[in-house]
Amino acid sequence: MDDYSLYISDSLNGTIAGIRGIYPEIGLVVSFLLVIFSELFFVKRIKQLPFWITLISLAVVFTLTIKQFAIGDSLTLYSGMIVLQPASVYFKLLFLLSAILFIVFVRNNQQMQQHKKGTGDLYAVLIAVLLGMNCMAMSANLLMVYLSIETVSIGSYIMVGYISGDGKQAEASIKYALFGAACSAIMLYGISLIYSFTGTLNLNADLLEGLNAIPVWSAGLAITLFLVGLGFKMSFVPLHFWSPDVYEGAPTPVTAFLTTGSKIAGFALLWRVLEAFNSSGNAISVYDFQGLIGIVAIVTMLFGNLAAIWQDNIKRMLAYSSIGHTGFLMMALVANTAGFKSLIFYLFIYLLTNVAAFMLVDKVEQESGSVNISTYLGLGKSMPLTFISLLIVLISLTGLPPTSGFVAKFLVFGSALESYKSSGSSLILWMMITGAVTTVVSLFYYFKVPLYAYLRKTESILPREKFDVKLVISLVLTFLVLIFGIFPQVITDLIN
Amino acid sequence: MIPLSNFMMLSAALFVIGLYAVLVKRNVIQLLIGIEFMINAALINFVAAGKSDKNYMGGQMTALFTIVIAAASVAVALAIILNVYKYYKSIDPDKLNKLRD
Amino acid sequence: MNLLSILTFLPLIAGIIILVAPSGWQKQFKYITLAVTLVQIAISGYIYFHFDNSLRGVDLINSYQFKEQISWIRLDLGSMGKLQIDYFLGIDGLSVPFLLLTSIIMMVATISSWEIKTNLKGYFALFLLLDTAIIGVFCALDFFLFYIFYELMLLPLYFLIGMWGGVRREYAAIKFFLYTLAGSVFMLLIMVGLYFSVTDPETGNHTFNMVHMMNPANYSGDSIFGSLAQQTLLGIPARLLGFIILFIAFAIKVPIVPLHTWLPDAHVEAPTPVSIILAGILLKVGGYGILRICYGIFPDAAIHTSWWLGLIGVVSIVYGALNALAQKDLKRLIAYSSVSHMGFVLLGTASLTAEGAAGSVMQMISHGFLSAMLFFLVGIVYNRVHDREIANFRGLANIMPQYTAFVMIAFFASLGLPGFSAFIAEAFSLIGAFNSETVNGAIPRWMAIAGSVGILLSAAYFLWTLQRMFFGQTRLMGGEEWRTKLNDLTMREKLALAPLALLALILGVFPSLAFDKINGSVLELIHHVTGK
Amino acid sequence: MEQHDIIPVVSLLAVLMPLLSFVLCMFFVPKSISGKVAVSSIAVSFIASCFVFFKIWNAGNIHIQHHWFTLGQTSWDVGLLLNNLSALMILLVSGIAFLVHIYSLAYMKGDENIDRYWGYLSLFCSSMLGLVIADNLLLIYIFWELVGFSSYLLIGFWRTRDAAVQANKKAFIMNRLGDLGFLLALMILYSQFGTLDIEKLFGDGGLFHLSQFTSGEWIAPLGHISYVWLLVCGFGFVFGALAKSAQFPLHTWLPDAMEGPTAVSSLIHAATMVAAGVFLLVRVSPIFDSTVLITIAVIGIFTAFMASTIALVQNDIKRILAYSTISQLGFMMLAIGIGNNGAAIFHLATHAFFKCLLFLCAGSVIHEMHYAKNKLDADCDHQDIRNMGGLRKMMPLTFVTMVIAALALCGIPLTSGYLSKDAILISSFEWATTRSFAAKLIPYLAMLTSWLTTFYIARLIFKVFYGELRIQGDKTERLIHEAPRFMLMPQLFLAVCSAFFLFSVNPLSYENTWLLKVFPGSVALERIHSYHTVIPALLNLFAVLIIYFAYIQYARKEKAMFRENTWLYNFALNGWYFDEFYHQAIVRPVTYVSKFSFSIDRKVIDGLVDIVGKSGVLLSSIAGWLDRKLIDGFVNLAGRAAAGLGNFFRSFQSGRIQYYLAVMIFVVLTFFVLRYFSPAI
Repeated sequence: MDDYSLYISDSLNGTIAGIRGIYPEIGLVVSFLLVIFSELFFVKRIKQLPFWITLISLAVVFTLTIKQFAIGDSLTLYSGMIVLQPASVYFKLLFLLSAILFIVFVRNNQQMQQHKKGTGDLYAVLIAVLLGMNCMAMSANLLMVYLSIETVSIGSYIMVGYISGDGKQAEASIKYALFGAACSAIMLYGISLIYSFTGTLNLNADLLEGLNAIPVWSAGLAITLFLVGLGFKMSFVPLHFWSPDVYEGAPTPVTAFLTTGSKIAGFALLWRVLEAFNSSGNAISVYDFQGLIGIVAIVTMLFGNLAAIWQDNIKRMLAYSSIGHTGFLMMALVANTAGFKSLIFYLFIYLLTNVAAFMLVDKVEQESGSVNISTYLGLGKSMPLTFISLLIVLISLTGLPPTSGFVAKFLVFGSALESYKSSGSSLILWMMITGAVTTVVSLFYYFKVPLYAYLRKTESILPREKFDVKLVISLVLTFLVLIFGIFPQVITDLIN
Repeated sequence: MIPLSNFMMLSAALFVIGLYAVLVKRNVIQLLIGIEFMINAALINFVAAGKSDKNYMGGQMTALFTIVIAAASVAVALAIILNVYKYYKSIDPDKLNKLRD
Repeated sequence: MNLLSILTFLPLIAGIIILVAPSGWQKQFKYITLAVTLVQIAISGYIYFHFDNSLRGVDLINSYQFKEQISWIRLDLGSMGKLQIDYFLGIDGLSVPFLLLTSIIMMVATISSWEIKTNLKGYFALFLLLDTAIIGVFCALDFFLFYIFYELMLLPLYFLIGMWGGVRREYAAIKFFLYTLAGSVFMLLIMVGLYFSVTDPETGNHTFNMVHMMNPANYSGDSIFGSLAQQTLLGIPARLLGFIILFIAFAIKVPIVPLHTWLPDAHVEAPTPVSIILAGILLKVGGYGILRICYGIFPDAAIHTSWWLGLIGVVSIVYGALNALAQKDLKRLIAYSSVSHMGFVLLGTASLTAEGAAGSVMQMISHGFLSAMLFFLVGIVYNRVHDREIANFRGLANIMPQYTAFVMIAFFASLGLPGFSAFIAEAFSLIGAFNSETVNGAIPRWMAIAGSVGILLSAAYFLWTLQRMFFGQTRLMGGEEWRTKLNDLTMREKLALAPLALLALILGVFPSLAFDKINGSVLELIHHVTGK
Repeated sequence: MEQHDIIPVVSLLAVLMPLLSFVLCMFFVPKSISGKVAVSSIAVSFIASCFVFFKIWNAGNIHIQHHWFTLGQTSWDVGLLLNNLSALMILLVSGIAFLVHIYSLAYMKGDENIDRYWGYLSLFCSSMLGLVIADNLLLIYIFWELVGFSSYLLIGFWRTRDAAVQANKKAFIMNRLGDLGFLLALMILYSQFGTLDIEKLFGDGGLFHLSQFTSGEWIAPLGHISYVWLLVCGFGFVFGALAKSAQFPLHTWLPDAMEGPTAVSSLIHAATMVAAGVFLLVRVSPIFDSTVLITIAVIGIFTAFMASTIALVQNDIKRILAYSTISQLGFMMLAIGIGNNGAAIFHLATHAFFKCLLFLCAGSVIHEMHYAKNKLDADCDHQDIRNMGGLRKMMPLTFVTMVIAALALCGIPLTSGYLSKDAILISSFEWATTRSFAAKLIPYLAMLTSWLTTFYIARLIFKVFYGELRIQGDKTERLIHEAPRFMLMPQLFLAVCSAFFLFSVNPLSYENTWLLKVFPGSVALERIHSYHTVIPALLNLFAVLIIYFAYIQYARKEKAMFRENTWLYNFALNGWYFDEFYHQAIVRPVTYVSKFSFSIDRKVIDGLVDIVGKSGVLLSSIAGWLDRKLIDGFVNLAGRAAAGLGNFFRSFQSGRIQYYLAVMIFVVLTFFVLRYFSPAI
């Protein structure tokens, strides 16, 4: 037994030393407890207390995360379980931003506020999911990867099924849960295979040697199965089936959070895995990640944009469009180091645009009760502000110049071209061409909204537009989307 | 002593059985059971491989965590199934297709 | 504050004022827009007459005039170096005539917008946004800025055609948008490729400055579009592929034959003022783009492909004219005649001779005035009786004599009657095309001969229409009711038509007014492309 | 201002006065005094051209230029070139125009849009005068088309008449076709010499003479191209001239152009505009080589012969004169073809006078017949000679002047026609002596044509002025009376001009006419004395016989020698079916091709684009119904185009969770197998 005593003291010292690196996570845990506590005892007296506590705690965590920039280059903690890099700090900031926007959205969402169970629990679950995402951004160990993915997934199953107002939400949550569970089971099996082949769980050099030693197809099988779990979070092509149904069924604020928060988490994890593999020796010999991502990106872009043409339900259309954007983003991943800045910029703009889009869609649904694009007849005139900002957001999603969407796409194209110059593989060329073609196709279904709202008239009386907080927030977001299009350096100087 | 590959064969067989159950069963709960089979297959692998990895006990630790998480996900899944039954009055996955293209 | 910036952003400010103004002011919007266009005419007139003809522009950066260069975006992209985008405006011989043309056509379009009755606030705001975008396209010398204005043109046009257009307006609007966007998205790829290949001599980091892109010294050795690297993309030499893609993007706007099918639909469905702008200026953006960007940045590829460009030009002329001959709807006939007349532009440009290129620029200016006049005339009849079928009218001359006089001026001017600007333009485009085989062997002689057939065909369809619609005994499809409605020109309409007719005449009799401004730049462009 | 500078200013005045009157008549001057404005302006320009003529004739050329615009390196100038040819033409054109203006005062009195008539007429005069004195070929081309445009306006003056509107469109398009040839020739010259200035090109020591023609190559200062292009350039000018002077392939527009007022026909389609073609050929004559000259001669004589056969059987008085003009122009072309430019210009001048006179007399006759028809309100065509007859007694003066003109046309001695026609015939005989047998045919054909001319003009005179008035209705009281004073004066003046003394002292030999001495022939013809006496004698002898024969035939009405409905008669009546041939051969196929190309445009290209771009707008409703059908199928066939592809992707979303998992695993496994076990990737 005594041979273990050597380790205990070391690992104890390691844990104590590691605390210094995970202040934001600790903050999240404390706020998680606070929210549950306030939900149980104080909600009778002050109805919105959980909301305010969550908001304040998120603000505190935000400042703690910004402090983390000071740690300089990467810092491995807890004997290789997690590693803290500036890249993961950026991702953490994006998660926090999407969480804050989610809370504000929930606060102004009629469906959520009228729910008899109240929204206190939702905030608690959100904080748990946020914690999981932070771990995803920092994980360096396969166990840590599995743990963080599972926390985020289980949390989001609950969020999707939170209201279960009608059959749709229940169906969405069951589909999400089953698909998610199956995928994580496959991923777990993949990890177990890797573990049994290499004997180690840490994403480092000796894992790679282990994989080199075994026959190439078995390493390939293990890694492919492992990537299935990852794909579920990012919902690229083979793993995308759940997203249209879940996004349509889930309550709009949750859909907004899923399309932005959990997708960015997926990218953060993929970035982490790629970075780990590439930095410790060349991973090409083991598994051709570039080729895989390239092909998957092309297919995802094509699928997302082409399928979206037929959609009449606005949320389903936005779901397909987010699949399309995933494909486009993977083009930035292919350019590995060069692409990081364009990846973060694109994610940030994608976050703002998507949340604004969902908020506006929710406002239209709330006031005119129409969810399908074909029922948007003539709303352009009766709800001018909403539809002008929705138009600008859609233009940004298409990627037309005055908006920041164009600058984002431009930077991704730039990084892809840069990687083409260094690697010269024609796959990247085909990716860029698909990117261009799908942008044109995307114009068509994004412009169905102004087509119905402005170009078509209707005789029925139309609702007046109510000026409320949600409209203000979406206007601010739209303004930001426009301003970052004209002065993008405000953001890019922050990322380095 | 029994070589590691035998264990891997066993876990692979268990994994495939679980996968079969997931794909074919007409009952959501049986589907969950299938998923549990797949997770257990992974557990076998972990524990079997963990024997050789002396110092970090990686395998055992992962197995413990996985059991806990599997329990959590099943709990959530069952709660959701309960909710689905309230509306669809059936738990046949093929019936749950209101949300489609 | 530089004149060009005022000229560009004045309409935008006015547009914002209109948006903010209470929607009760329906009548004032018209007058605000008219005032803006008049101010624009004053400014562009001032610029036109203070333009120094000796300065050549094109690829010599310091010989551009009214320049304004402010650093706009400085992104630090880590390993990819610093992204440098400047707000760089400037004009030379190629773009100065278009400024004046745009302001005049905008004024005429405003006058013709008196007929728009619904949702005036939205209409005039979009109208002014379009105005800003067009002026911006002609002044921008930074490729990124050019691209932003180029795309900004599409949005207002989509809504102008879509909301105020004819029966199939949605189909026409989305078709127009998809066509142009398809071309411009691939242009974006080339722009990115060019950006990474060119370094700014002063600051050393990558740049979008078009004029730097024109001189091969700025291309770094291993760059994609570097002339000495001879890189190939998908098997085709990179520079040639770049030229082809940029050419296709602008050819859609010109339009050339295979890519022209959006023009008749867009014109037929667009309201009169929009189709005036569409025909008067938008087609010229394509021609200007080919001259400034395709020929400026890829001169070597331009020489290789000049044979094909000439062929496309000839095909456009003949095919457009034949189609015009077969039309039953007057507006569609004029749309196809625009395709045919723009074929001359392409033929003249492909000839790479001084006469050819100057002829093509002159053709763009003269076609600008004449097609605006033609569409305005069609609009007059359409607003009165809501019908454009040629067969439904006969002997209009007897009931609308003044209208017939203007129609005859417009028809004879566009078919190239000497004394009007179209004759000078078409004659010199053809002379340049014919001459090019001796000068630089760019395009063979038979193309000039085939092109001249276009003049004959245009005479045929214009006169046939004149004879069917205007002469002979008066027999109208709508009978008496139409006869009462078809009253002669009002003062407003005459006010819009007279300047256009006068300008076509003045340019025809004194072409030096335009040629003096164009000559310097055209010679420099020819020298830049062919080295002669 | 010293002597030398006044002349160009005066000639410029001559050109610009009608232009001023065009502007005044069209826009500013009221209808009533527009006539006076037009006549006074043409009067001023006539006086000016007389002054210029007497100053320039045989006294050296004047050539002044002014900078018009610079294009690229070449600077284009606009200027005046006054040499013998232009002096003569400017005098001829303004003289005849002046007479026709006076004539029109009476002829067009009472027409409701008379101001437009005067405007168009003045525009025509100014552009014709401009054409004559322009100094570079581009300027000539500009005035050339303006002349065509004003003839378009004048032919279609009565625009309510459908025939007139068809005719002017046809005239303009045919002229435009000719202009293509002209433009092509310009292009060739410009690409070879870099300038279009006549003086620089063809003047003595001009650029054209520097070019050598060795081994099929045409080496010129700017470039060298194959010799063929010299022929093409020559034929280009010829093609332009053929269209304008209504020669063989492009002549069908002239008879239709008779729809315009007779005054217009007399000025434009008899004297001036149609002569422009001949003028151009003479202006650029150095460029023609032997093959081009031969073609001009052949076309000329063939047109002459064809037109005269058609004129034989026409019944409309104006159409007879139209075909006669075509025939006489054929003679001029023949003169140019055989190299005797002088004879061509001489015949042009004389023809201008007597043909204009013929038209004016015809105009008076029609004017009176029209007046009579209205009084009797008979519905017969007042231009058809079969309805006329016996006007000798009622319109004596017109009769006399018309007879003089007819004599001049036949070439009877003592008339100017005799001199110019003989000049052409004799020099054609002299030309033919050295040529091959086929070439010898031409002079004999020319002789035959002149006899045919004599016959049809005699037929016209006897049918119109002899026998009784054949108009329906009671012819008791005096219907027709002499033409008004304003119409008679020009007729008398022109009759005087048709006599011989205006051109040469000796009425019988053409050699010493003052006009011929100035124009050197391009091909030196040595003089064969015998021809000079035998041919005129032979010619006139037969001419008199034919006149007598016609007299018996038509004046005395014995027996109709020609049966009316023979095949040959109908063939000639319909103008050798050229009109129908052109309509079938050119007009219908062009409209067919254009309809075909439009259908391509709509079906193929648009269709193709739509299929590619068809992402939902048009197909959405149909595809929506199909889509619901497919949703339950497990395996969906590969979609159609982009819309179809979207459909295909979308149909995977069947909503069933197990189906999702199955497809997902299927895709992952296939990817894995393909990746590792197939040689493909």
